[in-house]
Amino acid sequence: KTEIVVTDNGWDSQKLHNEIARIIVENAYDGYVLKTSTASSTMNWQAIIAGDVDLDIESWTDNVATYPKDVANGDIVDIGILAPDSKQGLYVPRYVIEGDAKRGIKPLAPDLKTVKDLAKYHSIFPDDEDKGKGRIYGSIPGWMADEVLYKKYELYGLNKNYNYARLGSEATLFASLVAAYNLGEPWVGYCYEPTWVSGKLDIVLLEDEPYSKELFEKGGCAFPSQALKIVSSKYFAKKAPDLLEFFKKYKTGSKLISEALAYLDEKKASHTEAAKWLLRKNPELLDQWLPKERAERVRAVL
Amino acid sequence: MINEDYIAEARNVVKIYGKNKAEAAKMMEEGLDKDEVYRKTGAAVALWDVSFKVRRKEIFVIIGLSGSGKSTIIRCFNQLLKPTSGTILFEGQNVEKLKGKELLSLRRDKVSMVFQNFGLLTHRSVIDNVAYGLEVRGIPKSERFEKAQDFIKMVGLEGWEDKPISTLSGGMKQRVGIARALVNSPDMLLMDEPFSALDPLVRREMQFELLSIQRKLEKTIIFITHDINEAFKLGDRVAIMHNGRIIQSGTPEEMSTNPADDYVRNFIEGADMSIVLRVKHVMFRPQCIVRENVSPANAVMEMRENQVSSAYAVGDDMKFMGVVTLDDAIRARQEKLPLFSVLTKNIPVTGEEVLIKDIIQKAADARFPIAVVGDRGKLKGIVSRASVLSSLA
Amino acid sequence: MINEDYIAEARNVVKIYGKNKAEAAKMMEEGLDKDEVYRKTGAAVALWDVSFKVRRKEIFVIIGLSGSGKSTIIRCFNQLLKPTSGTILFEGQNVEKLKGKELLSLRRDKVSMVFQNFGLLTHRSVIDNVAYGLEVRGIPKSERFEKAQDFIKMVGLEGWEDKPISTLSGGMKQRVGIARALVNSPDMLLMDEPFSALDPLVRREMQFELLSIQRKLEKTIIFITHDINEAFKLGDRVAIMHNGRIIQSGTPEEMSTNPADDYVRNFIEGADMSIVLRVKHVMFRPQCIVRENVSPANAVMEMRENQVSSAYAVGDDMKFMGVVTLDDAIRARQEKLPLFSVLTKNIPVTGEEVLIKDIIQKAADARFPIAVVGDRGKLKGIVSRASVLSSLA
Amino acid sequence: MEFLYKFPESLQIGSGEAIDLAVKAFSRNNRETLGLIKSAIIASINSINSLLEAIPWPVMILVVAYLGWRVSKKLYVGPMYAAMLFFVGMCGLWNNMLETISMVIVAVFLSVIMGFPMGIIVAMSKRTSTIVRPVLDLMQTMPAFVYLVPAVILFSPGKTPALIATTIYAVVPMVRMTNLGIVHVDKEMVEAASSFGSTKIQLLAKVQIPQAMPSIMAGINQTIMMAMSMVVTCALIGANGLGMEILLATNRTEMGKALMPGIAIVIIAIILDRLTQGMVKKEAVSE
Amino acid sequence: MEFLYKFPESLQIGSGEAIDLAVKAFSRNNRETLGLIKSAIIASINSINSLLEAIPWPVMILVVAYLGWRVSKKLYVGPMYAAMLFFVGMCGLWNNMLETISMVIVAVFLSVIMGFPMGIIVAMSKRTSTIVRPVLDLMQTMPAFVYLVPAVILFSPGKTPALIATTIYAVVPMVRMTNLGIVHVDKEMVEAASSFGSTKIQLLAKVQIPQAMPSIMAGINQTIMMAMSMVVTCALIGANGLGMEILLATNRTEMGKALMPGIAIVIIAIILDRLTQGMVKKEAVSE
Ligand SMILES: Nc1ncnc2c1ncn2[C@@H]1O[C@H](COP(=O)(O)OP(=O)(O)OP(=O)(O)O)[C@@H](O)[C@H]1O
Ligand SMILES: Nc1ncnc2c1ncn2[C@@H]1O[C@H](COP(=O)(O)OP(=O)(O)OP(=O)(O)O)[C@@H](O)[C@H]1O
Ligand SMILES: [Mg+2]
Ligand SMILES: [Mg+2]
Repeated sequence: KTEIVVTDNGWDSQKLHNEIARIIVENAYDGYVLKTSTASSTMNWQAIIAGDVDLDIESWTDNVATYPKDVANGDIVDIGILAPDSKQGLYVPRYVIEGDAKRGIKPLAPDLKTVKDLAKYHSIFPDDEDKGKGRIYGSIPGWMADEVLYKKYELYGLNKNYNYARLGSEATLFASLVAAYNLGEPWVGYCYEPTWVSGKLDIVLLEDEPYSKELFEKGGCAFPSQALKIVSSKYFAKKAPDLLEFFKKYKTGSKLISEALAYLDEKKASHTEAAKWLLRKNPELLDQWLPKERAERVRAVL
Repeated sequence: MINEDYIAEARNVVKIYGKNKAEAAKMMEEGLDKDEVYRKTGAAVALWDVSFKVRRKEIFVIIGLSGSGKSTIIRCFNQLLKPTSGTILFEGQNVEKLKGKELLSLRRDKVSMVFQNFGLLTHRSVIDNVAYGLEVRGIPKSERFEKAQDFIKMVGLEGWEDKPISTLSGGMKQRVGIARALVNSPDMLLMDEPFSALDPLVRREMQFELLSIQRKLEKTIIFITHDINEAFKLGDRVAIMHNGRIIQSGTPEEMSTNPADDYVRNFIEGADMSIVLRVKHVMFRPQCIVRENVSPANAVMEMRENQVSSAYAVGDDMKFMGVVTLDDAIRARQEKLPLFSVLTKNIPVTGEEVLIKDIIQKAADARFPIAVVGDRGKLKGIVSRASVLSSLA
Repeated sequence: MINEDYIAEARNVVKIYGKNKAEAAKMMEEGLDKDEVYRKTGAAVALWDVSFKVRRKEIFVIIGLSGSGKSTIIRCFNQLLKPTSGTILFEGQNVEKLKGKELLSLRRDKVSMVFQNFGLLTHRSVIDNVAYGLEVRGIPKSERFEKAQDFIKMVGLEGWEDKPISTLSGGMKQRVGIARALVNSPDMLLMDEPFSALDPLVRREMQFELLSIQRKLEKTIIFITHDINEAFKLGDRVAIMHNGRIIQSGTPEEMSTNPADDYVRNFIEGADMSIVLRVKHVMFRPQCIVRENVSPANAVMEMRENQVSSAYAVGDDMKFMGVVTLDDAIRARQEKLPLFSVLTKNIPVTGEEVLIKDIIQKAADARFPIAVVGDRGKLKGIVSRASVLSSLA
Repeated sequence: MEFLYKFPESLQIGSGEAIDLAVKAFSRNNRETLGLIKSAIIASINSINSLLEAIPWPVMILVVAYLGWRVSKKLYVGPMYAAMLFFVGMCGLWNNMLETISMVIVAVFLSVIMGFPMGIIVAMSKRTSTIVRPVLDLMQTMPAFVYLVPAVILFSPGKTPALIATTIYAVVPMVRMTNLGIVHVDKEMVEAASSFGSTKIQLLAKVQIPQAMPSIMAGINQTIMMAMSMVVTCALIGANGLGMEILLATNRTEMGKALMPGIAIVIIAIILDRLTQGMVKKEAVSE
Repeated sequence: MEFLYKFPESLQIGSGEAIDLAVKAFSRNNRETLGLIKSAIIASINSINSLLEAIPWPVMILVVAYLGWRVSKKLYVGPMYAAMLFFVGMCGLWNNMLETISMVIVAVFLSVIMGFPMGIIVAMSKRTSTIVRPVLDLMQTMPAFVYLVPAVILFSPGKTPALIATTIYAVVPMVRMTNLGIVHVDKEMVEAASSFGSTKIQLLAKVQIPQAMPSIMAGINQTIMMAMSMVVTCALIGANGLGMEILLATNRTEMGKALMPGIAIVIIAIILDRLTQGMVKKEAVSE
């Protein structure tokens, strides 16, 4: 059987997407098995370029600095758009704005709506390591989002009263959010949806100027609603032309995934179970992605 | 007239290493041998029922072969080792009962030790080693260095004060250990083979120094050696240990006149070999022998070739005739005299079976090595003064 | 008759440690002292212009104090050290020129060494140490163990074959080193203070063994010691080293009769102290003295308290009268005789200034220690046989 | 027979959520204490950092070169160290280097002042040592990732959890080597010193510690190496400096750019190591 | 005066893109060689893994318990090891553990067979040692992150680059300790052995190596510890096993869940260490 290797960069939504894909690839088609390559996103990206890994089903291409170059060189092939509507930007826990009566937290910044508003509130996001200034948690060093955010931080004059704190990994970035949430303390920093954090914690995306291409480069506007892409190595099309057709049509959405992730978290279910649950709950998806007869083969195993 | 003032005492001291101590002790009581006990229980009996008293101001020597327990018993006196049973008394006090400060004060002021393997602090200079005992007593640097200096001088290490220990030869290290113990001016000195690494010249000097210090400052000394000569030379009283027991103790005189058993006798022989060795054991072939009837020129050549200055002359059948010196042979050659006319004839002779003790005087007096002759005056060999005397060591 | 067959030779050997070797050599040539050279250049001259020849089948002994260069010269013979200049010949071949296999074969078959500090392989058992030389020659296990076994027996370590080295006492370790060198049955043995850690009993035995092996198997031996007695006892010829030079060499006889200089004389004194020591140096106070006119009962009590079996009797003014034994005193008490009637009177006496050599015979013959008397027969002390003999060591 | 090759699921235990809750609760209940610790650590690192930043770079290079020469007594060492530091500057990493150094200095300092007495205590009793040895194994092999999250939850991201993680890792060789050194001090020497009436403290100060010095120095060397090897991990929880530069470059797969801070880390490690080794050696001799 | 406090930008050098290009070119030009290396490494790890998986878990627990008892001669050790392994199974980490162990075994094996002769060579000549020492410092402090990307580019993610990174890190203590051990063999002993005509090889095999055994064993211990401490880093480049479990849990800030594989790693480290130490000790004695 032909092995199809997909990336597993460690986050839940991608795992879920991989499992959905596995159910389909292994049941609707003959002669394929799906394997995952578990590693950090950077490492997997290199592996796709080298041809050792075939696909990244949920690729946050906007965060890959070399993405445009790699596509231009032909090292990476865009196959399709998995979800058009994922969001990223600066988030705060909802209780910072609205308070939380149950936990006895008073609203600290009731008027905080936009990124620009942050300038006024630096004292409620204090940086322990530099008294008197506030702290904004940036994105992951090396991601595009981080470069843009940092420009924004300078452009909006936040650098006067804030320090821009970078954490080296998502794990620690999320841990800092969880830590603050646990204490009911204010926190402002980068996050994205869909992810298990946004599913689990009640956080609010701060508004910004509407997206425009020129402004965005300088950090002057909101992140576009990002498209999560499916990308492949340059060898994939030859290796599995029939699968290519499926992956071109494979599409989910932020809402769908968030639901499934919530199910995953509440039921302590495995990703496979969550994938099956999602396909059962939304039977129309299979028809959108697959020819009828193949879709039936999948339904048979759900 | 009799000095019955005891400063220290060991009372039925037993020291057993390993497990099964109780069992081992029982077997020993039943009269089993130490080695047997070891084989059966795995416990090593280092000391068994050792008792002795040390008089104030005496040198008490403990001798015995390697492994007989000498180091073990001496270590009990300053509590470096705790006896398995039995008591050690110092000034009437049970040393084992001393606690904290009392023990520190015993070690700081009353008892100092010289270690068999030196036990020097290799990271310190000579003077810092010697002054160590004073340092732990909190004596200020200038004062302790001054005192240490005196004793460094005494052991002949002047000029080496600031040298690191690693640059010293074995003998020098041992002397540092001696100075370190003396500088504390303790009431009692424990010396574990303190002179073993010294060459004979220095050793004699150190023995002399020790004796004069002891007489002058009236110290009590427990002294360990495996050299019976040293024991008899230094000891007011001597105890012989064997397999963890004391076999006999007494003055050197008593010991040599009334050895308690064969083991002791054998040991003492070491000091007095002249009564067991015979001439045949120490004689050797003369370097150069000439026939009485060769020409003097011939004799001269022979001696020159052998690089000796005298030759033993023999007649027919190797009959010993006398000694000819190089000078005499040369004279004979010049004056054309026959060789036999210049022979020195009054050479003492002896027989192969004669006891060494009976020729000591002869050998000591003789100008030439004594000739050893067999029946019909046949030259068997010669015995030099050196070989006689060295056989006694 | 004269054996002129040389097996090994040192020719003008110089060994300098440290930098500035050339400079140091120049200074030495100018006649400066070794210590001075060290102070000026920092180079330590361990050997300077050492030349000697070793005859086949002789025991050639090198003596000298610590640091005189003995170990350094002996190490040149098997190329453990390379001389700074000069040549070492073995069987007429320049040892330094030997390469690879030739050097291995020299070390494996021709020359074996006993090390001053034993140099045993602590991770191996006794027999594996002894068999090491055979092992590196590729001799199969059973054969080499058999041979090793013989020599282990010879040095008296039977039963210890499988013990680890760490459980041996110093003397036993040394004997392992000796067995290891002998098992190779080399033509020449280099022995660096091989007997220094042995106690006197074992030492005498080992000396005897060495002599008999040497005579039987006709080995050549270079033997280092700092004990002049041992040197004279074992050596066919002896060389004395001092400060890296050979001061004198010759037969023991020549050496003791014609010492080259004061240093040698001083060294040899070590073997023959009887000509320098006087009675006052070795005498001691008698353990028990009784007045001639006390009652026998009193004398008995005195002796019992001192735990001795004889007492020295004195008259007025401490005039020496004789010796009374315990038995005689008891007899006198029973028979109600006065004490003086049971005195043993033919006790040899001597004076304080008398040379030891003149009383050796007396002391060796005497039943009781000799009495030392001053003017008007005053008892000054006593001299026991043991103390006389031990003073000679 | 399947069950022989798969550990039965029925025997498996839960996911340890209790621990998560406990950590979180602990963090809520001890905010002030944790805050105090945090500010102390941050203050110390920052003060060293400001100190280092107050030194003009040419002065720092000269000082290091001088110390290198003093300590090694070799002429080429001074210029070599200067060149190495200059290279770090040329890579544009001077200030990152200062940040990393201040962090490492505090971690090494803490490791030494905690590890040294711990090593001594462990050496004093065999029982302590049987307990402590597996704990050291744990500290050395428990992946930093496991306690990074709790550290972040307790101390929030930044230098504090970074320092704690580094110290946990770097203290181990100090304890091990101090222990080893003291345990192996010649028994004869200890005995001799005792026989002259040394108290336990005197024995330690005058005999055991001086004798254990080579081993203790090897401990300091390994402590520095371990602290340096944690620099990137620290960057993961928000400690700036060279580690962050490496993460930045790595996430962009810029190998050449990652190599430069990597080399800077090696340079710092080597210089720090050689200087401390030299100074300790000197002190040990002069004492 | 600003320029005194900021390293001048004019002196700074480029970003080292040349290196990136070189690595990529190398990777393209040597695909086959690299592929061979890769398959060899993967085959060896996998074969050990299948071997381990072929052992029923109760058997493995019993074997380890037996070995533990044999090696330590203490009765409680066997049940203790069994309980520890059982705990790993109870955490649901049995197969992850096997994967990690096969990886670590290969890494430790490679480290030992490379580090041991390297340590010997370094000990033989002083000049080699002055060159090798900074290289070892480099291998120990150069953050794995720096060479992870090149390793992935050359070998693609998975066990191969993980093994290489682990080996680079773990080989260092083996070299250091072997060197240390051999250098410190008693000079007298070496001299004595030479005097009986030992060849260099005989000297090594019969004297120096046996004498250096305690130090070599400490090297093996540290090699195991270092290899275990790289497990999580390896997971970053795609080596499955316990490290991956930690990453997964950490990414979701599940501390309790991360702790379990963390403990499993410690358990493996301790058991591996104690067993190898015991076996080496025995062999050294029996030899
Ligand atoms: N720690 C120990 N464990 C077991 N046995 C010991 C220990 N220390 C000493 N022994 C044993 O005790 C006995 C006496 O040893 P000790 O050191 O007192 O001998 P020694 O008379 O001083 O010998 P030497 O002349 O060699 O110094 C020896 O048989 C030795 O094997
Ligand atoms: N490696 C070395 N470096 C410098 N000097 C040395 C070295 N080895 C020996 N020496 C010096 O060479 C001289 C001779 O040493 P050697 O070991 O030959 O003396 P020795 O006669 O054997 O003394 P001992 O009786 O103590 O064994 C000594 O002064 C010593 O200090
Ligand atoms: Mg002893
Ligand atoms: Mg010597």
